[in-house]
Amino acid sequence: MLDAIGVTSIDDLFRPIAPGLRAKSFDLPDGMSEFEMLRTFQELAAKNAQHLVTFVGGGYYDHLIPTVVDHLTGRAEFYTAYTPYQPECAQGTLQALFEYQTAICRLTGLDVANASLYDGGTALAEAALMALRVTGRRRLVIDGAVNPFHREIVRTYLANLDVELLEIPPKLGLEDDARLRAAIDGSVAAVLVQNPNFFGSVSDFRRLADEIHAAGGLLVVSTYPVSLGLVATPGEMGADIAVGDGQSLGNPLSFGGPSFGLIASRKEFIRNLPGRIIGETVDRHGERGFVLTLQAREQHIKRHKATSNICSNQSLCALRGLIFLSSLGRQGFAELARLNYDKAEYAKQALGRLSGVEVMNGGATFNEFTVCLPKDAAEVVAGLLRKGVAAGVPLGSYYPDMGHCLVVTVTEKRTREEIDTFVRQLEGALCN
Amino acid sequence: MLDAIGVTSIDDLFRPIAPGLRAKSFDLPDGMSEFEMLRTFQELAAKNAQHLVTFVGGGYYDHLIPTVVDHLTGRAEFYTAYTPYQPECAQGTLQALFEYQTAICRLTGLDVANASLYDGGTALAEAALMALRVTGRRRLVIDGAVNPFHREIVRTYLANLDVELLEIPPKLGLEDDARLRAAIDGSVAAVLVQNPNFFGSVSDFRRLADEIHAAGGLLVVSTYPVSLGLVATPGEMGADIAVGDGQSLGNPLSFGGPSFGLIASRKEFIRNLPGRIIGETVDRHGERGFVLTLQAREQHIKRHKATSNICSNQSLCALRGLIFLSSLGRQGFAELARLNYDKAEYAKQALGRLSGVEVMNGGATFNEFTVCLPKDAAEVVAGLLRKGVAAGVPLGSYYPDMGHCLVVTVTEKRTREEIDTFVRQLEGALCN
Amino acid sequence: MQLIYEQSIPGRPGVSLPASDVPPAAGLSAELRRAEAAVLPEVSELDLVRHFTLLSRRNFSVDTNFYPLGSCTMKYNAKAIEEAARAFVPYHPMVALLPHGASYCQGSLALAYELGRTLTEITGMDEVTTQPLAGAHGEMTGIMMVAAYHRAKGNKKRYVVVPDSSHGTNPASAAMVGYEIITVPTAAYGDMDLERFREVMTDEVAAVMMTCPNTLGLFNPHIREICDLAHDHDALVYYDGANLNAILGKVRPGDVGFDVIHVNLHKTFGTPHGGGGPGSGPVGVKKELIPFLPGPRIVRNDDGSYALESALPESIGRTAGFFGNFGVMAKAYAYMVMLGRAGLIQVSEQAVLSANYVMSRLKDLYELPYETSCMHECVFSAVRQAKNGVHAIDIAKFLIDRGFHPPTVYFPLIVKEAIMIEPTETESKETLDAFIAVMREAAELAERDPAAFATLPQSMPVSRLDETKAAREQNVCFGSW
Amino acid sequence: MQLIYEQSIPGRPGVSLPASDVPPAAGLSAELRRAEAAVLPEVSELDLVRHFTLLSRRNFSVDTNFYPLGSCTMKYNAKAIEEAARAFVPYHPMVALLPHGASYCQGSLALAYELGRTLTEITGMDEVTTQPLAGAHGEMTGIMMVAAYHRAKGNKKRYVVVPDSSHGTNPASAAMVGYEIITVPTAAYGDMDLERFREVMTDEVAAVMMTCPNTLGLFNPHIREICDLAHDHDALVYYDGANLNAILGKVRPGDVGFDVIHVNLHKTFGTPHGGGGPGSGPVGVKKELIPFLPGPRIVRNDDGSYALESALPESIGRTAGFFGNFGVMAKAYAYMVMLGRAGLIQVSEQAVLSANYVMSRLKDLYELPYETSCMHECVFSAVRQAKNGVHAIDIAKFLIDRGFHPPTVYFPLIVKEAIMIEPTETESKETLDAFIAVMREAAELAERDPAAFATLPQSMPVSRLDETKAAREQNVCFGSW
Repeated sequence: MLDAIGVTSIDDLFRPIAPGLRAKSFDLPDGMSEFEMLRTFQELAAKNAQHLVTFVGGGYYDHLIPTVVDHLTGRAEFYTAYTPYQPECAQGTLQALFEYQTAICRLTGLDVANASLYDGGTALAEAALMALRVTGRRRLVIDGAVNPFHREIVRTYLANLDVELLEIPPKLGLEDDARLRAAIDGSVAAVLVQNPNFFGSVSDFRRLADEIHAAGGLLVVSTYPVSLGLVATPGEMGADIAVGDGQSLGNPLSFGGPSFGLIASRKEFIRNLPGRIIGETVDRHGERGFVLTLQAREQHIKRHKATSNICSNQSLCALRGLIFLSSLGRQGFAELARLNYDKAEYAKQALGRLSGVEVMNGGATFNEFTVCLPKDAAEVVAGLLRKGVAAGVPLGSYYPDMGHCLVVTVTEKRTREEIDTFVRQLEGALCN
Repeated sequence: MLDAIGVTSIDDLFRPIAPGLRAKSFDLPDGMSEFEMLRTFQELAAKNAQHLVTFVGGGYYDHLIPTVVDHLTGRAEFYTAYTPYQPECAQGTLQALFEYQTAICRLTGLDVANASLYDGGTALAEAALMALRVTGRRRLVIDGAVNPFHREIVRTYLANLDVELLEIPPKLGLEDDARLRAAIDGSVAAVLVQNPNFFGSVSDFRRLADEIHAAGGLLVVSTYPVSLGLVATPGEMGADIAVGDGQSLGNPLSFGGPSFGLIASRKEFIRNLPGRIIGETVDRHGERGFVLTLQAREQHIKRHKATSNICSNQSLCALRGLIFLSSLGRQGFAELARLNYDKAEYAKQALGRLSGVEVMNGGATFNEFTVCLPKDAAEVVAGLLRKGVAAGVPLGSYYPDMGHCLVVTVTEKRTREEIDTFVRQLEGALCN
Repeated sequence: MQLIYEQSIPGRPGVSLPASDVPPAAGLSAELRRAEAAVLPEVSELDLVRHFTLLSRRNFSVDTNFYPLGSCTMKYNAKAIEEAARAFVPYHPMVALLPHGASYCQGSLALAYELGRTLTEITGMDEVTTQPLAGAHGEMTGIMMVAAYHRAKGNKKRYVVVPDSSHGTNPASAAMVGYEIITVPTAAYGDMDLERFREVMTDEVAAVMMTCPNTLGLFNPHIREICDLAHDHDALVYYDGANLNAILGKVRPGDVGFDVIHVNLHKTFGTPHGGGGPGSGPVGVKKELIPFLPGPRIVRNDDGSYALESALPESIGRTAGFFGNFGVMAKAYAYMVMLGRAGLIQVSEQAVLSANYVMSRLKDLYELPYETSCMHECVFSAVRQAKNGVHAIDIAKFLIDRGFHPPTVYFPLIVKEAIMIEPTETESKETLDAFIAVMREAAELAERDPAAFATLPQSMPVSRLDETKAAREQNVCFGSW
Repeated sequence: MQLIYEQSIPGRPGVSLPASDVPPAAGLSAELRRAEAAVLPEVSELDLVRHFTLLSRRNFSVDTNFYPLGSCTMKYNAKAIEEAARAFVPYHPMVALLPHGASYCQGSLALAYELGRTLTEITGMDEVTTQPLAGAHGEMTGIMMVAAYHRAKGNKKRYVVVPDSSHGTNPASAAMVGYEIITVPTAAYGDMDLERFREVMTDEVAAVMMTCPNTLGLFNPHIREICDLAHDHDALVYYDGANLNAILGKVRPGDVGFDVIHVNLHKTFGTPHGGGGPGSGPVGVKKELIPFLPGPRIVRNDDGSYALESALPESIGRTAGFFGNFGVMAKAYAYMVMLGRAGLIQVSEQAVLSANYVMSRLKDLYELPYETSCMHECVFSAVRQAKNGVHAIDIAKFLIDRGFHPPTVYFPLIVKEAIMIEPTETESKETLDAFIAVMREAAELAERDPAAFATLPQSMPVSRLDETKAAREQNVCFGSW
């Protein structure tokens, strides 16, 4: 090969790089075989606590994943392909993502969806930016009951822009959107809410939707997709844009990633959607096929005028979501939501019966709920961790006046026995 | 569907079965979802002792398996296909098995190989039957140093046939084929030996080959394929038929199965090979393709006159073997053998230095060897098992006069640290 | 496509091994060393992956194509059972055979034992060995036990009787055990001719081997009579379990009078076929044969623990290395656990329904040699098409081009131009309808343009292959080495 | 091929869930319940598996095809790294954020931390955040830190400068942070025009974003000068790591003067692209930017344990949910651990060798807009072929029919009829030669019979697709629901 190039050594090829620019250090260990590497990794993983029984959520959920999801997503042709820029040899990815978009539309009750964003929090930030573009306004109202991490991401995204973000402190225990509605005026681009919210409460946002629409703004609903097997959709609630984190749809916990962000909107906003969109079309012979469409919104064409800078998305995770939803099917997915609902209700009632423990949510909840303890929740959680149970998310770090509150998550994976044990453990922790 | 058939219920379809023939019982548990099943299985597996450090072999070996082996064998098109009876839509399996046959020929130094048998022991039995067919004789001589399980399988296979099987007791410590050679006469169809033998000894069988050939019989060599990265091949030794267990070529321990039996022979015996054989040919356009060939030897054509009753073989395990060998490659496979050799030599020397411990093998060994202890070996092994180490195979159950002997296996997976610890543990066990 | 050997570049490294942590030992002497390293492929990991990935795509398989092979039960293989079996991958079988070793393998032993118990209930037998590694291996093991039984009783037996519709493995397995074979023809009603059977049934018969439903997909109404007749001569009756998928929960061979049975876990119990194996062929026996079961046997102690029993004086001995194709057994057991009682019954009901549906929708165009309601498979004959020169094999190639794996067309030998269809319970009605449509299309084309079949298939990587050349040249290993 | 929705049969059950072990709770009130269950596919598991298995086969991929996409580094993805990442699948990220939770996640935190340390050494930076989820996300995160830096110093900045050869994400990311963009043209020598750069470089410039080697595959000889010039105006210099595969162990952006860098783990460090993601885009910074890193930060205590630091008053805040695309990070770290120092250097050497080899073998037939020795990729132009009416996209379709994924043909925008080839270090010479042969064949056909390209590709499931129709009709969701 060197001969063909006309050089005598590989070093010659690096000659354009002046000696003064060369690396001053490259102090890395020697390589190892895959067997040694795997042993190292397994030893490392073993340093994590094993077999914690987990009642924590906070945006990431411990759900069952049918074996087919791994099996099918692992197909090399999906796994090792790139972005489907050459559609004729990428129909696999393209059709799958079209099917994914369809699933997201049907879940959220909205018209159009993209082919995925990074995660739930960044999807909310993108929705905020999208609402600003659509309305041309510079003010946003966000419910304090939105996941605090997601709110922080929105703040980060908006920090350098000339935009005002109004955070409405949550009113735990009395899910009332009055304070949100009070913040609406003709300058508000959108109200951003979450359903079920960070405390687990399920709300009816129809009145809020009507009022923000009347004021010329949009309603953005961040949703937890498993709840959509049971709970009224963002579309039914009147949302213009829905977002969410797709992790719970067939993506493992994996210490926080990768998952995917879903986004859907009313049809009229399609040109303002960020990220890739797959569209149906036909080929020269009239055969159905799928392509990346409306690419003129995207960075590789529009550069700094693009709707977003996103390029790589989370395709494979979205594919997992599609396969997950397809494997459960219409009934199975509804059943999954119901299982989550029933198990959490069981736990909520059991915890609510403990002396000194108060369930804070005034109305309905879905698979998580907030209890107030007679003690500092952080201490209780730390104590229970030592017993092998992750009891929930103590709220003190996120809502300084809620130091005794704890958000408890119960998915379909928690058995009645685990719940009963947990209730006893918590009771014990409160006695000490 | 019932309408199309013209019946009103599924029960109608079972009407040909008289009520008196119906099942008297079918008392099985209710079914469960895959998630509950997997939990059950994981709990069951956890009842096995975890993390035993293993120095046992006895025909099954704890070797490294490159990740690609699982990945590629898991391709659904290989995994869920049937026997390649329709060659046009089975070229994947057919070409892979042709490549496998080639690998086996090259490993063993023989001309032809089949597409796999069940395991090493049944392959030896098939080789014995094959030798009887080839020579038309009714006597076989088998070395007592052949794996006792394999000898038992040969005995079982021959038990109902009018064949004499002469077992020559092994002479541990002095690998001398004199007694085998003394048993040869003009009535012997074949001598069956193993190399390395059950005690780990590597032998030169050239003289034995010459003498059995001179007497008109065959030499059958059972081999441990990993040794063929280093040790002279059955072909070089003059064998007419080679067999072996393919487990160590990329098949996991899996509590004893599935693995595969390999068999290869000199070209002239091809019509007497048992099992499926893949042959190269061309299609109508002259393109290369592969088919099942010489099927007239097989049971589905020849019925009771077939060379064997085998139908299902161990294709997928043979494919694992091929991918394993291809992933290591020529040099890597030689290196693997060398690692096994070196580690076992290290352990052999270390154990040999222990007071009262004697290495029994007189000559060379490959990755296992036999030590004589100053105590009953079964007791020592039972004691060390409690400490988490499987110290080797005590010989008392198989050779009543060798109750103090232990076959120790050391593969490339055992680290020096594990070996050193084991040596200390054994030393400790001998002191008590 | 190139062979992996043709892509090999001498010196190119593959997967690397851990560096040695022990000193190099003195080598083997020259006469014990191989002269040259085996010429294995030398390819990069990428080229290896690409080769086998592309190679895999040259196969039809259940996961990509409807695969209605008769007598093979190509049902869907649930992916969860793979995960289940993976849990048992790390365990060494020899540990169980060490002194007190069984206590270190309680999970694995429990699985094998409970699988056996489940199979006894499903088949109506008294005891099961999981040791046989495939169906034919099970047959041989079963007939060896028959031989041991007769030997123990001092019976002088010489023959094994099989119907002419039987699988080739039946006579082949009996021959492996030293028996001579008597083949009984099939009567016009599609089952073994009862009169002819009576004629051959003598005291010299060791066993009768039956498949029921048989390979024509028919349930033999005389099956109990046949068992009784055999027993009258102290002959044992062997049940070939290849077609067990038809009768789960409906009929138990043990109840009917069978003495020995093998079960194909890879057919009835949903484990993948892997391009021809591995299978697993556990054998069930009635009480009288228990002493002859191969060893070591897995037993359950009174305290609920599991142990190995090796002192079995009357055992036929080992027929395989350890406890059977354990990985396959684990998958099959996972399948049974998931389906449970009702699920297994539904398997057979749905399988029989599907086969009858296909039969009912094709019988106007294809000849039914034995017209009756079938069980889980149906056998047509292409004799009508063959008159135009279109043979069963031609129809098979037509199907390949349409994305369907052909039914079995070389078997059963007693049906000319056989087309043996087993749709299985896991295929949807939509798939069956699509298959039926293409079968009907083939029949119409055979009328309209029979010559069109000659060049099929056209959509595969290769067209029809020259099998004669393959058999003549016997090129079974690449190149010289 | 049918959509999965078109195969759906109402009422058909899919994968079953565990039965509930708790009593059914009182339901939600009507206004909180969805009116109708979402119309998701209702297919059997077999039909599901067959659908997605067949669908997968309608893709080209690295494991099946050479994929020489420029700027994308489609190298082989070792299977062992998947196994490595699997070890970390069960762990919940929130546990780390619970009181004292870090001590329950020491393995995961160690991995993320050590990956970061490795990246600082590779890039010559002082600190790394692994939080960004993709390259563009890293760019945005990096520019946000730049903005925070200037804000903290009271600098008034308005512009970000990019060369016209830059990736579209560079200006798009800067715009997300509120900057205006100044684009500098490329000079005839193939790099950003230094004179023009000097003209735009004022005190109002916040950052200069450079790709080096740039998207033409060329290493900018003035790179230090550019950094110095920027620094003179207290502008920071951003290194787009997309092309890092060219210079591992050869150049460290931190040594040259860059202040911020993002690394595409899915390009340089061998993790699979998954049809467009997930990627991972860690960002490295020099000391002066450390206070602005997103939180929570993973730190190493003196006792060797790992902890989270959340009290970061100057931090830009979270840019993503947790600690990044951890699964991708684990794979990339596994890749680095396997290759080690020498292996990573060899990566770049081999990648550059391959690109130069392809360039040298094709430059007689294809125009080289900037002729020089290239780094890890080379950019041709099909202008010569375009004269005959054969455009770069036509050559791309020719390649598809021959089993090669086309090079990048829509980028860089500054090259007409661009053909951007990045062969990567994992492809063998034999594959490169086969690709070269087909590229030469295309050039010859473009001379001989240019019209032949119009109907390509012909071997794919679909021929050329009507993109205008797609954009017009905006059919992005199946059916009405």
